Amino acid sequence: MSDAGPTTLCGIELQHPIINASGTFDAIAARLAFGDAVIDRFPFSAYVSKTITPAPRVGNPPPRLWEEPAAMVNSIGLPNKGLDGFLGSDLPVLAELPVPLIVSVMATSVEQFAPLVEAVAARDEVAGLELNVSCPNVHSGLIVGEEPGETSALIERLRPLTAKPLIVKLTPNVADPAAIAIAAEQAGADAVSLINTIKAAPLLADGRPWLGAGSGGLSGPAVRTIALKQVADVAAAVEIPVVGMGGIERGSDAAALLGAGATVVAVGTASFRDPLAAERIRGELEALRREVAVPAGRP
Amino acid sequence: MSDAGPTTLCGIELQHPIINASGTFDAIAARLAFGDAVIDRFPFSAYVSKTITPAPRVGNPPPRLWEEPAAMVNSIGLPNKGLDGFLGSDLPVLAELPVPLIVSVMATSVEQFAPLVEAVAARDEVAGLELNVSCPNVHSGLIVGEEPGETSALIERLRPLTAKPLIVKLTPNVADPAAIAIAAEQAGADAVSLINTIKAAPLLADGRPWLGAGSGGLSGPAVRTIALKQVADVAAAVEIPVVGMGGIERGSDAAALLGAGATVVAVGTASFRDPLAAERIRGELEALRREVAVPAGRP
Amino acid sequence: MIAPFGRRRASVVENATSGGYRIITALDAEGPVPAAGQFYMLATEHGWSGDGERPFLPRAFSVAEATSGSGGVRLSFLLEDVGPGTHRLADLVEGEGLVLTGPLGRPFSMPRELNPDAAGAILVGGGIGLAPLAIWRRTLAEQGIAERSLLGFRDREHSGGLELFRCSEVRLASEDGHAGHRGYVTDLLELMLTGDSAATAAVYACGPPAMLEAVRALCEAREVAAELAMESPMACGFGACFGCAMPLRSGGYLRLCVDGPVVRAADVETALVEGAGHR
Amino acid sequence: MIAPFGRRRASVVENATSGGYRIITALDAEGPVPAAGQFYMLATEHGWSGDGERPFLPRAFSVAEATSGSGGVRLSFLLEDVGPGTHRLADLVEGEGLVLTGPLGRPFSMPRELNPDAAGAILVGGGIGLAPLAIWRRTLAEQGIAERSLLGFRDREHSGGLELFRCSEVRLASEDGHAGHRGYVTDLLELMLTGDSAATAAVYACGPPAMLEAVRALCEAREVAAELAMESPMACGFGACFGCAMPLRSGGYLRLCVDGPVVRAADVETALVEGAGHR
Ligand SMILES: Cc1cc2nc3c(=O)[nH]c(=O)nc-3n(C[C@H](O)[C@H](O)[C@H](O)COP(=O)(O)OP(=O)(O)OC[C@H]3O[C@@H](n4cnc5c(N)ncnc54)[C@H](O)[C@@H]3O)c2cc1C
Ligand SMILES: Cc1cc2nc3c(=O)[nH]c(=O)nc-3n(C[C@H](O)[C@H](O)[C@H](O)COP(=O)(O)OP(=O)(O)OC[C@H]3O[C@@H](n4cnc5c(N)ncnc54)[C@H](O)[C@@H]3O)c2cc1C
Ligand SMILES: Cc1cc2nc3c(=O)[nH]c(=O)nc-3n(C[C@H](O)[C@H](O)[C@H](O)COP(=O)(O)O)c2cc1C
Ligand SMILES: Cc1cc2nc3c(=O)[nH]c(=O)nc-3n(C[C@H](O)[C@H](O)[C@H](O)COP(=O)(O)O)c2cc1C
Ligand code: FES
Ligand code: FES
Repeated sequence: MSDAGPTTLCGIELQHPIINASGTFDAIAARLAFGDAVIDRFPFSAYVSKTITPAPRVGNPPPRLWEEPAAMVNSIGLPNKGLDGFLGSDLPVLAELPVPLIVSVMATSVEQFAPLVEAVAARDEVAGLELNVSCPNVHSGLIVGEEPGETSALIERLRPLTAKPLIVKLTPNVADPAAIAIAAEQAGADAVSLINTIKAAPLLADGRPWLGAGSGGLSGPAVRTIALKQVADVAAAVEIPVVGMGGIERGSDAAALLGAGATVVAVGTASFRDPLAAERIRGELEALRREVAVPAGRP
Repeated sequence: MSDAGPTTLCGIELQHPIINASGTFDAIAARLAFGDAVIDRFPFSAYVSKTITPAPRVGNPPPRLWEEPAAMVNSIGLPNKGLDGFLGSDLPVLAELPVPLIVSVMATSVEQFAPLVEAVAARDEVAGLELNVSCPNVHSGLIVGEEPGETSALIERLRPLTAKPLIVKLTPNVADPAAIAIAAEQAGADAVSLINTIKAAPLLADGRPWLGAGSGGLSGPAVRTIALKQVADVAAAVEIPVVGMGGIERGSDAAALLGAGATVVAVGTASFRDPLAAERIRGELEALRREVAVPAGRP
Repeated sequence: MIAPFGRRRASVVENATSGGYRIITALDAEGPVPAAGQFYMLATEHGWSGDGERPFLPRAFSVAEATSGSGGVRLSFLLEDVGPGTHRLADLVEGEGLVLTGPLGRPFSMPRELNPDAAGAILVGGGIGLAPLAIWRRTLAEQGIAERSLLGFRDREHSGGLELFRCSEVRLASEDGHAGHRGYVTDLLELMLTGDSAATAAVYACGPPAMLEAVRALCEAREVAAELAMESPMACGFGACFGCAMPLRSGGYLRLCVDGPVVRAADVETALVEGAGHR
Repeated sequence: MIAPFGRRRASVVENATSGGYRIITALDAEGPVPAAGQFYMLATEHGWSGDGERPFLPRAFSVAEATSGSGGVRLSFLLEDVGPGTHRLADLVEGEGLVLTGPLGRPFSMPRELNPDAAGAILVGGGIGLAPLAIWRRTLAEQGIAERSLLGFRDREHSGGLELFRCSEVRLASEDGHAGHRGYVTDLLELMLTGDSAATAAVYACGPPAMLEAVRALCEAREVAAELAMESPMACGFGACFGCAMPLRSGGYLRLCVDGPVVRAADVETALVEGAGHR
């Protein structure tokens, strides 16, 4: 297996190791803007949907964006059509993409998570699920992904519901991401993905928050070395594959993540600056492979 | 009290709210490089020493530095002369500075911390102490600053040893910095300071770590919005004053931290790019104050 | 008009001063001819990110003029220097690379689509908001559709781009009175919408939020069909980030980059949105 | 020589090509005249941080020539483009601002301080390492101290700065044989240190780590007093960050920016330090 060629992510066949980060590429909207070129030249080897919740969400009040040097802070608030809207109108269109489909899902309680996972996993168009656990448990009030106990409890409950790969998306806002990853692995997760955005709050000179939601999450090249550290720690702690992301902007960044033990690399914020950033990054990764012997990502 | 004029930090009188971040300005070395101008034009209203440990430390093997967009990663490893070396050779020289002296200290157990704090606090030249708790407890193996319990246990033990201000330096590598700050406050801390550097690891294209120590800490403008978020959360959770820092590069950054509830602002990485960055930042803060009504930091 | 997938390099052929603004013209070899109201995400090929700080993301700009000829499409953008991104773009020199993605977004609709009885088009522009109206009035003129332009400016510093309205019927207003009617451009619109003229009107507006809101309210009161070309912070410009939320009257938000930037005035709750648009 | 506190702006008066290198000359109105072996932390006034990425921190450069005259001190730096910072500096044009802090660090010591019996100075330079030796040989010449320069280069691309050694006794070596002796400059040094000449020698070397290490080992073997001008990553240049650690023979590390960059060869364990110096 070469780190720039075909690979597999817990059973899902991928043409190359570059996928998109959830919520950073809307294939349906991109097709409206760029036409069928999006299909013919799809830059990702798998498509990860924006996070879907049981009920529709309109998202956070504007402003939702702030720019920082080599970074951005967003407080989008997971706007989405909800489970029914997604299955009814989006899924059929996403099924036309030339790559496997991974659906990101999130809910605020096990009771809400279970039917969501079941309904999504039941669809043949869906190759795997990413569980966004950076959410509060309405019962305990704790952020699931910040607590090993909460995380394993959730995964243990969801694991029996489907044979399809369950990828747990880890939050970087913890002292020890590896501990959460181990909890997810022991509870039956097929893979983990990281990093999600880092809690941040742009404030004006008078201390007032700029974002409509008050605070948000930092992403982009500025978080790259934080992602490399967390991915390396997690990959060293678990046997299951790791989807690495966070500030990937160049082929050398992707190579470093693969070298750190990631099986697949996800491109997020870079796609905002260039819709075809992932294609460029993959090209740079291949070129790099010819120069230095970049170690292959773990299958 | 104006946010660009005189202020006080738990009893320590300061001419203005800009101090240095520990380990980012060596007043003794600066005096060798720049002469007495360092004294005559000292840019900080208090001087915070590099962290002192009970025994001397040589620090980490090189390379110790990595550069990122609008940021840097360091793995210095707290080189210092140890308690005796500091008291004997550095303290007398630092006493000549025109501002109050705050000494940063760190140890890996309560048993080691106590005599260190006592010895440093006993010196008249010392106005206050900053407790660097981003260190492992050799007994529990836990990083003190990452656990509310470990933090309060340590502070409770150290609090009775001196009447001088104890400032607890918080680590940003936790899910909820406010919880640690509350623990420190309840255990008797006079103030908290944050953020320390964020765990990060620059890796080469083959996955090998660049830094001699394997990983290090991220600082600079790239972490600014993370610092703003954590300082705002902490200032909202505790009554004791907050020393805010993290990526402060411009007067508007300092104003935002003060607006978020910080009493004083510490400048770190910015001083590497310009030894007089703090003076410029203070000037920009004053100018800003004349424009917008920047809220005063909490006394 | 659909955009080529990915970014491409256009080369700057002119950077001219126009009052308080600049007009940057670049030659886009590949790109299609944009429709009036569409925009591009722009960045400079080099030095995008002055002095270690911003800009990081590309910036959105309405196309103000587009003429296809040998070598490709000549795209002109009217630009006001308000921050690091526009500042760097304003520094562009001939031959430099302008990195662009586009044309993007929903263009203006024909007057008859807005109002079956439309006699023509009334264009209302404020400040830098002249940009999309300039190419729109050209398009209308080419199609022989009557159009009148009402253009307003705060003061001399915040005005420019008038040359883009050559040989069209223009009425001016300025808050400082340096040109035309002393006051708001919406005063001119109000006069124009009196009596039954409202019934045959189709209004197209672009400008600062306060002006757009005045136009929106006026058109709502007079039951005049109108389209507004709006602004909001944008990270991507092609629907990927959901950052460009604009409150909908029907509740929820639309994504201004794909559902706009031209929106039906009746669809939006208000043109005054936190953090969106020019002063 | 003590540096003014803080950064200041010098203006670039020349940017010349010199073989594979560049010689940037700037006029420093305030600054003192540096001592040979000292360095400056440099950044450009604008565009420091190309395209949103690095450089972020200033970069260290040995001063290669310094002449005070009307308007201040003319400082020249010999520069090899190896990455984003040197790349941006290599682009400097006349009149642009060069932001500098310095002179910083410990300069070369006089031959007699190194070796009481020193007959003169032997300067050994490799590649870009010629920089500090150029100003050093001038200083020595002005003081009437005999000096011979042995200069080595990898190949044509990695050579330059020879004009800085005008009217001095120079012997060349090049690995590709394009100039002088085909081989290493340390071969020339070895010949020069044969017999009792070693007893009266004082060696000053600057160049890539491999060359410095060869010089260090040779001088150790022949018991010749030597000073090495070394490199390491530097964030601040004035002792603030402790990032420029150089392993000491006595154990521990020195801070190269304040305890160096010129160090006694006998004090360092090795000149081969991870992440430090040119290829
Ligand atoms: C569809 C569309 C079309 C447009 N057409 C034109 C046009 O034709 N001509 C034209 O001149 N402009 C146009 N604009 C506006 C233009 O995109 C902005 O002026 C530009 O993005 C400003 O970037 P800047 O870096 O210069 O300024 P910024 O610093 O980004 O400032 C712009 C505004 O953003 C806010 N802001 C300040 N700091 C930050 C930060 N760190 N992160 C996020 N926001 C911040 C402030 O409110 C500030 O006033 C258009 C915008 C849109 C959405
Ligand atoms: C005292 C002193 C004097 C010097 N004098 C001269 C001189 O006279 N002339 C001259 O040309 N040079 C001189 N140098 C070297 C010069 O400072 C470096 O070449 C320069 O800093 C390189 O910066 P850059 O951005 O161009 O390259 P960088 O990208 O910084 O690359 C330089 C080296 O740093 C490493 N590196 C790569 N990426 C990173 C990263 N992200 N963060 C940290 N390190 C990285 C690699 O090993 C690379 O080869 C001197 C250095 C010192 C310490
Ligand atoms: C605008 C934006 C929206 C995002 N939406 C989601 C989301 O819906 N679900 C999710 O799991 N992560 C989401 N993320 C996080 C990304 O998937 C990714 O983890 C993070 O941005 C780090 O990668 P990057 O630095 O390459 O962007 C979002 C990030 C951004 C910038
Ligand atoms: C090179 C370097 C050395 C540091 N050394 C210390 C230290 O000895 N003790 C400490 O508490 N913090 C230390 N810090 C952390 C800073 O005090 C500060 O918390 C952090 O750098 C964030 O501020 P900044 O972004 O302005 O640099 C160090 C930071 C840097 C960059
Ligand atoms: S700007 Fe990204 S979705 Fe509109
Ligand atoms: S470079 Fe900062 S201490 Fe030497």
